[in-house]
Amino acid sequence: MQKITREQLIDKAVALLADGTVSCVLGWSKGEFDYDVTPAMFNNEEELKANFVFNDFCGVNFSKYLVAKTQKCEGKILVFLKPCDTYSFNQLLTEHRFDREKVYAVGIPCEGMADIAKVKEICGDGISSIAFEGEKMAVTTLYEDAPVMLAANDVLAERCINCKSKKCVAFDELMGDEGNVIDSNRFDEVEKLEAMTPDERFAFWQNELSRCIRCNACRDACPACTCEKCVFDNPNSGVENKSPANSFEEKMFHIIRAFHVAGRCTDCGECSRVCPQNIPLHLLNRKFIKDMNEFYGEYQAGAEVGSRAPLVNYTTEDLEPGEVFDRRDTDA
Amino acid sequence: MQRVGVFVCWCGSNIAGTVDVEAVSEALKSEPGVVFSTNYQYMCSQAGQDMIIDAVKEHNLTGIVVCSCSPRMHEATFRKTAAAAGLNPYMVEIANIREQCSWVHKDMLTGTEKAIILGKAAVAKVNLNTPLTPGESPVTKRALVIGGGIAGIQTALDIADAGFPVDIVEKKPTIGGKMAQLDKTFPTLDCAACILTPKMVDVAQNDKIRIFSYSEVSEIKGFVGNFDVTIKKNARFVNEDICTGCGACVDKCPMKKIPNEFNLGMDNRKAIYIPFAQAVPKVATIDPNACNMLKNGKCGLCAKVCTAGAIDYTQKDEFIEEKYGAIVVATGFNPISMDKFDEFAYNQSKDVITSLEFERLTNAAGPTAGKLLRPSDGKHPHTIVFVQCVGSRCDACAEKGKEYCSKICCMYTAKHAMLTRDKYPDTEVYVFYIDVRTPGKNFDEFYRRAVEEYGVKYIKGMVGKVTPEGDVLKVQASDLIANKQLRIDADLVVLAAAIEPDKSARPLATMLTASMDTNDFFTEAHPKLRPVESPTAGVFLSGTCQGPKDIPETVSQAGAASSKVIGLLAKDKLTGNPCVASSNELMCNGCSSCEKVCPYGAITYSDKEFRMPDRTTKVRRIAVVNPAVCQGCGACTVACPSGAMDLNGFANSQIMAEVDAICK
Amino acid sequence: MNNNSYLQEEIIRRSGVNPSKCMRCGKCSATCPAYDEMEYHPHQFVNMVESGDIEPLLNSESLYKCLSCFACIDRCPRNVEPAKLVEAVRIAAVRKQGANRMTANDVPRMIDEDVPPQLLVSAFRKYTK
Amino acid sequence: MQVNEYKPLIVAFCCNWCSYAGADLAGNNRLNYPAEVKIIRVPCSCRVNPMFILRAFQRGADGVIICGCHPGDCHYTSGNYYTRRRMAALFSMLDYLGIEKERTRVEWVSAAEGAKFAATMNDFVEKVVALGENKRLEDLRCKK
Amino acid sequence: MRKCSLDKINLVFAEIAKNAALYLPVDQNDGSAAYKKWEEGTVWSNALNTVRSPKDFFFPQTEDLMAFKVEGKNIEVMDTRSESEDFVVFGVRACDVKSFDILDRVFLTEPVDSFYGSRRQHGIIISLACTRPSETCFCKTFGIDPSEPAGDISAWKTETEIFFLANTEKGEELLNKLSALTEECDDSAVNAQKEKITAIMDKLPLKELKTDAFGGGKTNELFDAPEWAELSQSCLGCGTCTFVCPTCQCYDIKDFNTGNGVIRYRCWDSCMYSDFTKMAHGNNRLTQKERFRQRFMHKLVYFPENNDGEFSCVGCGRCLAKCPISMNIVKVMKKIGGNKSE
Repeated sequence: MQKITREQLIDKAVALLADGTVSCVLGWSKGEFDYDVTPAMFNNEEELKANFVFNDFCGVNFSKYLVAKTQKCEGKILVFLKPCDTYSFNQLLTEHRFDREKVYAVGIPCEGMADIAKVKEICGDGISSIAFEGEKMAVTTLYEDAPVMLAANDVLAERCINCKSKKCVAFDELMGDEGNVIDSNRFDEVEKLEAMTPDERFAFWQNELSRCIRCNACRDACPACTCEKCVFDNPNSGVENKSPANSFEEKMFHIIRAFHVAGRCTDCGECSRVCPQNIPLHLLNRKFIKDMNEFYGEYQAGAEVGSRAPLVNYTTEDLEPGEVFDRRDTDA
Repeated sequence: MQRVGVFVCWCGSNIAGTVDVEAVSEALKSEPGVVFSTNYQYMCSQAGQDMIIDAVKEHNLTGIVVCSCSPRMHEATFRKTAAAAGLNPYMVEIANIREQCSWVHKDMLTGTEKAIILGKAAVAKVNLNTPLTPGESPVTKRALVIGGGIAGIQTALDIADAGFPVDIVEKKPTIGGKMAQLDKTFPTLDCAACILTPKMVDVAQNDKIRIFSYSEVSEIKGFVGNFDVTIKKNARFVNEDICTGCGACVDKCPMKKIPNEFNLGMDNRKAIYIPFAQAVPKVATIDPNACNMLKNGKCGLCAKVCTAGAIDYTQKDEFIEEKYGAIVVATGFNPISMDKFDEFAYNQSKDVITSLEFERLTNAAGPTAGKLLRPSDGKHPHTIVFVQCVGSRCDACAEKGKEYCSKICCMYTAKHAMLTRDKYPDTEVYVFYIDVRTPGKNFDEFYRRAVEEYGVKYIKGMVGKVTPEGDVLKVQASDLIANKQLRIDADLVVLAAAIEPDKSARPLATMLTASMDTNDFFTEAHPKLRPVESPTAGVFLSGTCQGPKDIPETVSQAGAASSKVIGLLAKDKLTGNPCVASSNELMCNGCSSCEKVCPYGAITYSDKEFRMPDRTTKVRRIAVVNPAVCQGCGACTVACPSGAMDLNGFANSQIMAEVDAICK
Repeated sequence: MNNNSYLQEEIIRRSGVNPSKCMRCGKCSATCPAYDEMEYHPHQFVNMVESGDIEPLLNSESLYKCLSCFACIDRCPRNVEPAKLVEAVRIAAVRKQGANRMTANDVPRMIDEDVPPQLLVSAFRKYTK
Repeated sequence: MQVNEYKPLIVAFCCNWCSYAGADLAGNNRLNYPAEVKIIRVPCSCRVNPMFILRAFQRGADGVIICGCHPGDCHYTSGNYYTRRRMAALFSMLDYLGIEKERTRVEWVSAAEGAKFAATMNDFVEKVVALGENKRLEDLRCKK
Repeated sequence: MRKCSLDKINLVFAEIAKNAALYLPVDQNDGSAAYKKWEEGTVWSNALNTVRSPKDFFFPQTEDLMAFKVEGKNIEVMDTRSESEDFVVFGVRACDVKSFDILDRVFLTEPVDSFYGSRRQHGIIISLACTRPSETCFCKTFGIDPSEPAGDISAWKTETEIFFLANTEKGEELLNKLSALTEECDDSAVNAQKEKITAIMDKLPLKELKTDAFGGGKTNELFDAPEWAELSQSCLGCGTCTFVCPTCQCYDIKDFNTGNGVIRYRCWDSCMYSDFTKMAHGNNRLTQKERFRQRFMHKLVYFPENNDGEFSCVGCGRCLAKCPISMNIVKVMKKIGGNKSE
């Protein structure tokens, strides 16, 4: 469960609004249920007290919203950034996507966010309430009398299980302790796929990608996808398509999207979180990250502003494309 | 829709022998856009070209496809033909059905089939061609030379000779560079000052040349033909225009113990100083870190004795902005630091010196007035050990020296050894070498003379260790030929330190967006064919900033660079290659990916106000390509995820159309 | 594969040294404090391993003259690391059947108040299979 | 029998300055290579967008090869270094998706290496023929 | 009414699959359910519903309309129709069954969409009453009773048995074919089941959601409501809600150049997309606010206005579950309609 509380965040926001540091607050607004929070702008204490929430379902990465919101808002925007959001925040700054001066960033610690699908897997559908009680959450459903008590680890989202960093890398102010970059096992699943035969890998991805409905949620939620117009929406690009008409177009879209964000993807995991079909899209991005780490040295997009991503960089000693496979074959 | 004419060339039997040209021209007739298709024996002949011109007029063609030899052969020819017919020259596409078809395939059927496909691809591409006009930009007829050593001096003189104004920016108080510090020059042994100082005087007297000494380049903007440069003139606290260089101030200055940079710290100078007698400009400079007046306002002697009234303690750094058409980099070199080579005891004994220090020790204007005396005790050394390749030719992993050969050390060491034996025949001179490299006119002869006539002891091997013991230097070395370990008691050890580019080169390269190699030498546009040009248009390279060089090489490169500059400045306008990148500002989000991969710095950003669909306005950062700088490689087009960046003449849509046509 | 080239590969693999990086400057031999004791000098080790001439090295007393001071490693401009080659050849020699340079029986003879016990221990480790 | 009949479709992107000239030299020297190889001229290998490669596969190509100047010799000084990184990443990704890695290749061919160009194409075509038709990245609509 | 033991359900599936392709919800690796073609060994899912709606069977995401073959400068038009296969969709929930009424109003009124019409003719729907509605369910708001699903055949499931009732001729015919596997029964078990469902329905959190504020004729009142700005402020503009929606029916017609010709196909479009209904002069819904409003105004105002008061939402709750930022029709109805339930 989160260590930082809703009340602490509201107090912070109210104070910053009061002293004029910021003119509005980008935060989470409570929903119909206890888990469906929506990003929203709050303009005053009243709105904050009424609707602001912070709990284990506040997974949305706010960074991308800043691109549009800073253009619209007159004064400074207060934004609460979880560690993984700060990487996206930096990456967007690297790409000059918004004016840093228009944002007051408060870094907040994150204990990992919950995945409602996992909650439902354990407790069943028909959730009538979720209460946060200390280290546990109490889930009441329409079908059971007693609430089910869940520990955070039982329902942690995949991306949080493999959290790469609890350290806020960008902020004007930090609430709570400064965390550390974590030695995560985030590449394990990629390695598992790499260890398969090409036929198995093909079958795996064919099955996953065939579910794609091209709703574009992955793209539209991705903080790295901030093109004015996506090539896949642009009739003049030659690759535009609106639907996954066949298996080629499914692959085309996801390969090119992963390539376009390669070196810029901070591995925030929003793509997989928002996918209505639960396609593990992060495994594509992580493959690029893992490869580039191995080929060209460790690189974490968004770790610092202004860093040069591997694909817009080179050394004269880089390995040859053919050697990529030689290397792996000799490793095997 | 284009109206495309297809012209299939037989190239005598070169094409027609393996490709059924009639079938090709017939097949391409039905391609979309094609309104005319024919074949002819020699398309490139006058008759062939006339045929194209006539067809353009008769059929109102808007695009031309020539199926012929390689575009590397005749693309230019047919572009001219198109222009003669009143078409834009870039409305021509060539299908290479000779080198890449008829000459490599033996079978008529196969050849014809492939020729048709290549023709279709060319038609598909030309259908998407747009008329292109090369951009023009004016040329500022003034050159900037950065660095006032022999490379910069020679470049400036040659450019000025052609009638163009040149400015030299030199960070030291005088021009002259390293050559001014040398004693004699190999292989002729004439004195460096005797050949250099007249050139320095020429520079000073040339009314086309301005010297900004004690100055640095602080900002460079613009592009070939149109550079805007800011030069920072450091305050020297002496009015250059008034100072006569009489030296009265220097005589009176009480601050005497300032290490003299010109003599590499082997003697001292005053707080106000003129680096050496033949300095250009011959004006005094006050060292603000040493001058009492500047540090605490006490003294002011120099101002009192200066009859010209040139001393100005209130002088401030001055920023000068100037426009240039071309920039020559001549930033030169320095010997590397010996700090990492403990085994040679450089930091332990004054009698272990570098070769450049040796130059000063033997120079008549040096700290010993040309007498070879040990720095430690001023005694004449009887045994001298020269060590070559100190810090040169090192493995990159060793992280001590440089990987490259410094090129000049073999020759100057031979020179030093020879001169020593010549002047002091009682001196034992050992030279430890790994290889003696003497490729140059009269170079090997020179080296052999040192051995054969002057009795210099050349030993194949290396010094492993130098230990100062009392007033001798115990040198432990190997002799690989004799397979022995030697121990020599030396009086003086001279290290041929590797040379490296001046430290100012790296930030300068960044300002120029000129590329450098891992050793910080400037990269040339082409290692063989464009050795004096930087890949960044309008930036030229002279001297050791590009790689180790001796004086004659430096001077010839300076001449070459100047002729390139003259060639550029002689033009009133620059005509570019129209096949350059351009950014669609409606799609660009200003992410800077393209800028990062551009080898020429052709991409800049500007904030532009856009009207949004909901009638609000939004300021957005967008990429702008300078067509005069862009060379059209296309790296940016792939770095751009949105496809906002495209390449004229090789547009995404055109290449995809080719792919589609080929893969039908 | 003949024995020599097998040995050569083995020594190169074990030492992790690439002898072809050597530019024959001789600085290793110039710097070696045990030079005069050695039949084959450090630069010759490099050269001979590179040319596959291993047998003479295996049988040479030079193997036991190297002090492992690593001056050659430190000074080599090409990062060749001759001492590691000497070490690798020495291991190859010592690992042969009955080729232990030192046995436990030798140790008491060597005890001397000027010799630090540590030295004997490391020598024993180094010279014994 | 059918295997012998199978003619793959190969798209070769060649940079104008080295590899296209290398291909020309192969022609000058009458060095044979399969006619299934069709060359597209690009200014530099770094002009090759991954989208072109996927497009070629979509449209029925069985192999795509990119040829550029040797590293260090790029006419534009650094273009092929970017190609090298981009394609290493892309090819590795295609392999990760189970697409046969032999269908894609990057080869450095200088203007003097006509023989290398021909040999490279012969070898590449041979490898692709061994794989057979491209099924994993095909678009059936384009085969109708 | 006929019944059959759940032990024999695979025999029923096998019987149906003899004559037509049978599609039914199947559990997938990721824990969600999707319609899959039944074959021996396929296991019927217990999930409440599938992520994608059964709309896909009648109005697939992409559908070829025709093709042009181009040779040189000649063009030939080719028929690409493929919607003539008989099929049965099993396990359709009451809400999704209702969605076909809504789609029918769009596609089967003149001019009839023959592609959709033909698929409707060839398809048989076997519905299934709900047993465990989710908190996201609000079908009742639109007058749908999850215990009384329509369709060609209605079905109810208890712990051990499944009950069938044919509602149409097509359904009757199919049920007759199953007579060997089923037996006639009364409706007491079903009624008990219905009561259970009704009891749960009364506990659902969204039970109070009302449509009173919406319906035909409300355009002027609601169009400029200030709340649209706030509601749409976080919308990403993705198409998730529209693509999982059983009633969204917008499509785009596109040409695909195959190199040898053109395939003209239609594919789902989303009013959330910036190029939705883009015309020569540009787009008439300029910002995400307008696009967002379009979706809900269409479902709650324009559609009922043109369709006898019928709302084009069935309360299936898919968009509630799948919206990346959890903005949905319920929040819109409460905010705009002002009828906060609590």
